[in-house]
Amino acid sequence: MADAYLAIEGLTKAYPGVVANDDVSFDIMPGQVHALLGENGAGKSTLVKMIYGLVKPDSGTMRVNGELYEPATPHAARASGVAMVFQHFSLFDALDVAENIALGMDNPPPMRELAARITEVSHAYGLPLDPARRVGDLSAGERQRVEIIRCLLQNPKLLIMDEPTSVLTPQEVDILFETLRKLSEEGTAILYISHKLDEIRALCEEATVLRLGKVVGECDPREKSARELAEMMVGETLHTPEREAGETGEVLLEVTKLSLAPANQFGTRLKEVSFTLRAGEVLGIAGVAGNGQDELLAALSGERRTAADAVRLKGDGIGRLGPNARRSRGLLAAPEERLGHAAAPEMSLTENALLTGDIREKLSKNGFVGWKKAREFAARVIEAFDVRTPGTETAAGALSGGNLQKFVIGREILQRPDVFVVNQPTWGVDASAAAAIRQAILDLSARGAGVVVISQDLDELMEISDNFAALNEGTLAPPRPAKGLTVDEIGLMMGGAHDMDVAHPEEAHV
Amino acid sequence: MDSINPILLIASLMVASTPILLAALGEMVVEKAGVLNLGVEGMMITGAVVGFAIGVNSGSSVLGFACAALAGAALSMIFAFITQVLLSNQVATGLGLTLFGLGLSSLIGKPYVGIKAPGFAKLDIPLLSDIPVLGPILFRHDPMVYLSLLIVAAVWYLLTYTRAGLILRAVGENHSAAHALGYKVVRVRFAAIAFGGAMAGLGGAYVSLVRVPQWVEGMTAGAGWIALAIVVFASWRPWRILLGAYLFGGITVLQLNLQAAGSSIPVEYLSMSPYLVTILVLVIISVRGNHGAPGSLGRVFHASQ
Amino acid sequence: MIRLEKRAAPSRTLAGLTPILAVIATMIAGGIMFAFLGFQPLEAIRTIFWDPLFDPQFGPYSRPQLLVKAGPLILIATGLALGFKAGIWNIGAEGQYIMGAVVGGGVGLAFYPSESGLIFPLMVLAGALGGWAWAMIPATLKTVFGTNEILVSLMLVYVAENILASVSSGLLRNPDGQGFPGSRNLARDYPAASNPELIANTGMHWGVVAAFIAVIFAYVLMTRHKMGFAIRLAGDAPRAARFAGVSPSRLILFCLGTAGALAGLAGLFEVTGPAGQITIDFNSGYGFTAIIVAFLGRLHPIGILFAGLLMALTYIGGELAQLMLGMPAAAIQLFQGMLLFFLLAMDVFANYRVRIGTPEVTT
Amino acid sequence: QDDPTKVGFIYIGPVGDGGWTYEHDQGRLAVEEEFGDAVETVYQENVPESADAERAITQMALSGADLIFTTSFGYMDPTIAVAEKFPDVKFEHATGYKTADNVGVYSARFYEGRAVQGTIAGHLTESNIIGYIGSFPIPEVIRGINSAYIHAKKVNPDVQFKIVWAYTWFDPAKEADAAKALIDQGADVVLQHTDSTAPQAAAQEAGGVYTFGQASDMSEYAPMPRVSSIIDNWAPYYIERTRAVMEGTWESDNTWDGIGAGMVEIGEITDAVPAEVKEEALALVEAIGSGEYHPFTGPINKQDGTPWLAEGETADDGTLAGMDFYVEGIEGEIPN
Ligand SMILES: Nc1ncnc2c1ncn2[C@@H]1O[C@H](COP(=O)(O)OP(=O)(O)OP(=O)(O)O)[C@@H](O)[C@H]1O
Ligand SMILES: Nc1ncnc2c1ncn2[C@@H]1O[C@H](COP(=O)(O)OP(=O)(O)OP(=O)(O)O)[C@@H](O)[C@H]1O
Ligand SMILES: [Mg+2]
Ligand SMILES: [Mg+2]
Repeated sequence: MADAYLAIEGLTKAYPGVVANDDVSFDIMPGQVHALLGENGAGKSTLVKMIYGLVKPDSGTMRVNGELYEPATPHAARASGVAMVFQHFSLFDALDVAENIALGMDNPPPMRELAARITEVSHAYGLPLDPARRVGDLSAGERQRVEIIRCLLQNPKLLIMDEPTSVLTPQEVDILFETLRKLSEEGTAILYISHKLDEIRALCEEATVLRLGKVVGECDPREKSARELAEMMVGETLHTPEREAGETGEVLLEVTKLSLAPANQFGTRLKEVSFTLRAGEVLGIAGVAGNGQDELLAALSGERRTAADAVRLKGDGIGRLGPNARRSRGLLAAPEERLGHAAAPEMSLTENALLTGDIREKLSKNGFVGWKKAREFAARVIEAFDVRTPGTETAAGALSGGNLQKFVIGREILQRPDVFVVNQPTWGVDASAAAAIRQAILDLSARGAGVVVISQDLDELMEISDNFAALNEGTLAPPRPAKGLTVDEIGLMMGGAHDMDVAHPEEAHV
Repeated sequence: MDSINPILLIASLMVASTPILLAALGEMVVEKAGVLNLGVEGMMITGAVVGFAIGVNSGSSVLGFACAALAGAALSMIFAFITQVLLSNQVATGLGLTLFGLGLSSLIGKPYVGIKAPGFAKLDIPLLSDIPVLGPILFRHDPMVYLSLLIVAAVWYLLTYTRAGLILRAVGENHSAAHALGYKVVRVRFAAIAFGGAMAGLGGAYVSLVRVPQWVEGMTAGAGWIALAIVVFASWRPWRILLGAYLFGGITVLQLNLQAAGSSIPVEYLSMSPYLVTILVLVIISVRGNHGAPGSLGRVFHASQ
Repeated sequence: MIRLEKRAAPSRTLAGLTPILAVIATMIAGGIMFAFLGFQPLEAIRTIFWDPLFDPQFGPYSRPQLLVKAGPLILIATGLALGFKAGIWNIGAEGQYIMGAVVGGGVGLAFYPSESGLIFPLMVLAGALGGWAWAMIPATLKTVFGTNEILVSLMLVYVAENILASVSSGLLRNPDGQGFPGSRNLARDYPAASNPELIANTGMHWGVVAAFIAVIFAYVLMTRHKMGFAIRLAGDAPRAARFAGVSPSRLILFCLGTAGALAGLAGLFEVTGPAGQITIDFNSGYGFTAIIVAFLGRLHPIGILFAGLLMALTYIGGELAQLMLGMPAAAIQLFQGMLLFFLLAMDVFANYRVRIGTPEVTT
Repeated sequence: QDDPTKVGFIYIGPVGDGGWTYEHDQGRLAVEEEFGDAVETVYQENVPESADAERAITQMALSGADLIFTTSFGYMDPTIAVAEKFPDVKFEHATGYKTADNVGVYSARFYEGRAVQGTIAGHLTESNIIGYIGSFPIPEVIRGINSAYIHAKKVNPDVQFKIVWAYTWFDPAKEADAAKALIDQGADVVLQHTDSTAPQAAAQEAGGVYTFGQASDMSEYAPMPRVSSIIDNWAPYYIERTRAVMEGTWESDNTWDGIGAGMVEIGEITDAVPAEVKEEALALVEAIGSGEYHPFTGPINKQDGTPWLAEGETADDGTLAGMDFYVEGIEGEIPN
């Protein structure tokens, strides 16, 4: 097709032991919103990094408007009109918004002028930003805006977005989509990566599906169901988690007026959080990242101490106890950050099994570690949760994100918790792995445990929770039964659109 | 106890502080770029010997200073190569650099022992230097004292207001993000490390050409370590570096003046006071919350391709 | 194009091999340097690495001296490595070493001229306590205020040196010493306080015994004990350590305290044995050299054992090179610096794969 | 036997320190010059006064040295220990007091030179403030302070001493700071008992301040600020003892020589000193050298006013060797 904005032809990139992109070809038209779909590790990020000049292809060509396009650096890519919002933030906490944006531009105007333009453009697109604020102090949604405005200021011809919505409220997603549609009307092509298939269906007019680095299909996502799309990605039939509506039992966990100062200068303060959790109940806590989720998990896991009675487990005040004392009483947790928090990257899976399994699995005696027992425990987790790894002595950092997540969740669930608190159980995990993890959570609650699931993925929460609450700037809205809640109601519980205006297309002239 | 003349005290503390001021400024820029180079002492002493040798041979202190800066920068490139290209541990490599610099300098310095340094004229600005009080404090120093103050201002301006400074800070704050945006992390760091080396070299040369002035083995006597302490103490801010260096130099000079003035405080306490005060200030700063350390400080950066 | 690819886990074979490669590379580079300085390279290398061990004239004396020199280095480095593993940077071991000697020696001198057999054990205890207490200053400041331990421990070295100068010309000065600074000679003139050679001509004294015990203790701690696991965990992922229930404060107190106590012990054994007395500069920089030994030994107890011996060899060989070849002390210092550089540079091979060219496509 | 006699030296500092170790090394070179191929000298520098000292001395003995000079006080016990193991090797220990059959000691009466300095300083000072940089509060240094003070006071009753303890023998930066502090405090003459030339440079920069070379001549700062110096001249002693070993006549002794024997030399008194002062100083050198005058001759009281030496009485070597008090008139306390 001669009129494609970007034509990709036979692009290949190999990493040791894996071909991340294998002879990938497709076109993006001007003004087209093009989805890139695929399981974790399918090669989506690698592909867009090549387009953005961060990774050099081994072979294959790219053409922009028919001209050969071989960006050596992101600068070159930006010069050709390509802009990118990264899967992981590329922001600098200690710098202010204007400085962060200036860093993403090749010829930024003087700071004062830039600040004015940031204010102007961000309002025009309904994503208001104060250029003088330190990025570390912003909420996740606001940080996302910084990345987007950084791209918009460059008048891109192609905007790449690698999983941009995982940290936004539904209202924020709406505003973002509004913005993207408007851009597309103005002729900007958009390459959009997301695991949220409903979003893809709502937004995109064309989708390219990758599996194991190869293009396995193209379609118009508006014409497919989410399930069909997922099955294209996975190449097999999907299993939906099942749950039997069981009876909930006695109160296991009682949180009363839990307040907590932020751990660091960029943290969020918890304000009088209260809820109860019963045996057999799954409590879903929704909220955009950065609204106190990390703090709530830390206060429940015992990493942060509180007043003794702020957290009561089976009637006992445990607010002053540390993580291991809580584990021995049956309260287990799995934090959001897999590498570096839930697991130590350079350590083997055996050592990572010991990390939380020591107490309940009795892996040590008189302070001395029983490595054989630890290895056996790790092997059981790997077996039970289908963790794909060469063995128990593999370093955690060598596992793919999804496999490590299965290991981390499995490690806790196999310890038969009475109460299980988990933050973002399936963040960035592909559909089949996510289904397995959700099923495990449901099975756990069916066996009479109480589970607190903190997540940004509303579909997930709707699917598995009995009760539903939302965390917004450290305050928890009172839990309500999940059944019958609409997405709009939930969005409002989560803090709505966080002072954003809906874009007014006629005003937006960048 | 006789009185201590504050004017003379300030004037002499400015001279006593200049070597650590220069070295600390350089190290601050290095750390702002996210690199912890503990080899300051080794680079200073190398600067001291090279500056002295060139100064003696050419008769020009200015040339001596220039070559000292080059020598410090050259030595720092060993560190840069091992830590940035071969990705080694920065703490250990920095310590190795100090060891290496001490050995190297005494080898180079053998023929220069006992030789007098070439002169280095003071500015002594005619009318201004006669102003009472301010004259001796502000207008009767050698050019390096003024240059060091100028560099403080320049570093501050550069880091705060220029694009180069912004990129440097970005690299030190979050090297992965800087890399993702297309900045050459390793290249920026090489430049910062070279600047740090040059400044340490200048500081060393100031000791051998102005402050002492002669060449003797090991003559920097721990000044490099003090410079490192001052960077933390200053929370990575240029003007506070100036304050820290002058404070440390001031206490060093003051304790000797107190001794000379016959103070009744025991000598041992006086002579350990600069270190005790440094610890005290470090504690006070950390109580207030020790913010300002660059996010990527001391971490290995490896861009996987 | 040459690229580095991070290995999922460091290669154990290479981690073991690189020190040997580093020594060889240092010999080559050092040889070139020696040639530059006008020495016969092979002769210089032989004098440094061979003569202390096998020369008929020096060997019998130097071999045991290796232990004497390596003992304190190993003892201190073993303690330091615990902290370094956990990301706790105590670079003030020199001060802890001095304070161990001063406190331990001081306790002994207070009982002079007692002949009780309890004196020496008491001194050992006091020495460990002295070093421990000195290390507790940065540890406490770090846990309570979050003060940077690198700088505090370093500043305390200077303070300890001042204290040493003060007590050796004051409080602990030998009353029969004609007013010169320096304590009584504990090794020669005070048998109850002396730390003699245990087996004649082996260089083995209590300090060396302590060093070996420390190595074994550290090895077991790091590989078998939960505390060792906590240390490694905190070094690899501090947040994961907190999640695992490791208290950072306890870890800081433990690591700094242990390192301080071991350094204090080293100081005590040194002033009661090889050095003999507390003098203004009995501390010949062992505390700093031990940092290098710790890294040369890759922070592993067994590695430190070998690194300590290797470092001792270059010191003693260096002294012989000075004596026999007239090589300046500075050349040896440069040589040791090179050794560390080469080892660090070679680390890259253990942690990364070096690839040349673009990777081939495998499916 | 044709083997050259091997003479070894153990140094505390680098031979490049320009002071104490440097002068000992000059002595070594003088030995080489004197005997040519008949001797071989070896040295080891930067030997700490710790366990390393004993090893360095032992290795030197093992390498076949016939005579070993250990040139710092802290080598005393190690020297004795090694000497026990090598009865056929002769040892000479500088500034100590322990001897054995094969261990002799030697030291210099620097206080004789200090008397000359004190005399010149007393005349030269206009502010009547004389600064003194002390290294460590040990008898040798205290002797020097007392000797200088007594003679300065003799020619200038208003003179006052300001003393700074540097706690180092050799740290140029610290010495420079100490000199500057003294000058800031009004001293126009600075005496030093530390070994670097940093104080000379500081005085030169300040202008109008007089100094004296220490350990070596420091003549590069003549004629001003350095107006004279005390030079350690070990060469004659080293040559003599080496010859004794070569001829087989060496015996353990306890040498404490001063100006008379040439071990302490007074460096040239420059023209910055008025002629009559120079004459008076030279006369003092002559009187001390010939033995007709002892710098510590009574009446002298201790600092607290108690009598020490009666009229005409001279100090005995025992008291001098362990001197730990100031004489009357000096202000301040000796740090313990
Ligand atoms: N910088 C790197 N160097 C070497 N290997 C890497 C690097 N980054 C990622 N990998 C490899 O990529 C794999 C995991 O990558 P990543 O964390 O992006 O997960 P993923 O491919 O997205 O999988 P998942 O679906 O499980 O999230 C691991 O096998 C890891 O070895
Ligand atoms: N730097 C790297 N070194 C080695 N292998 C890598 C590297 N980066 C990615 N890979 C591998 O390439 C494959 C594709 O990774 P990529 O990050 O492109 O996946 P993705 O589709 O973006 O996954 P996700 O949905 O989790 O973001 C993965 O299997 C990963 O193991
Ligand atoms: Mg992923
Ligand atoms: Mg991706």
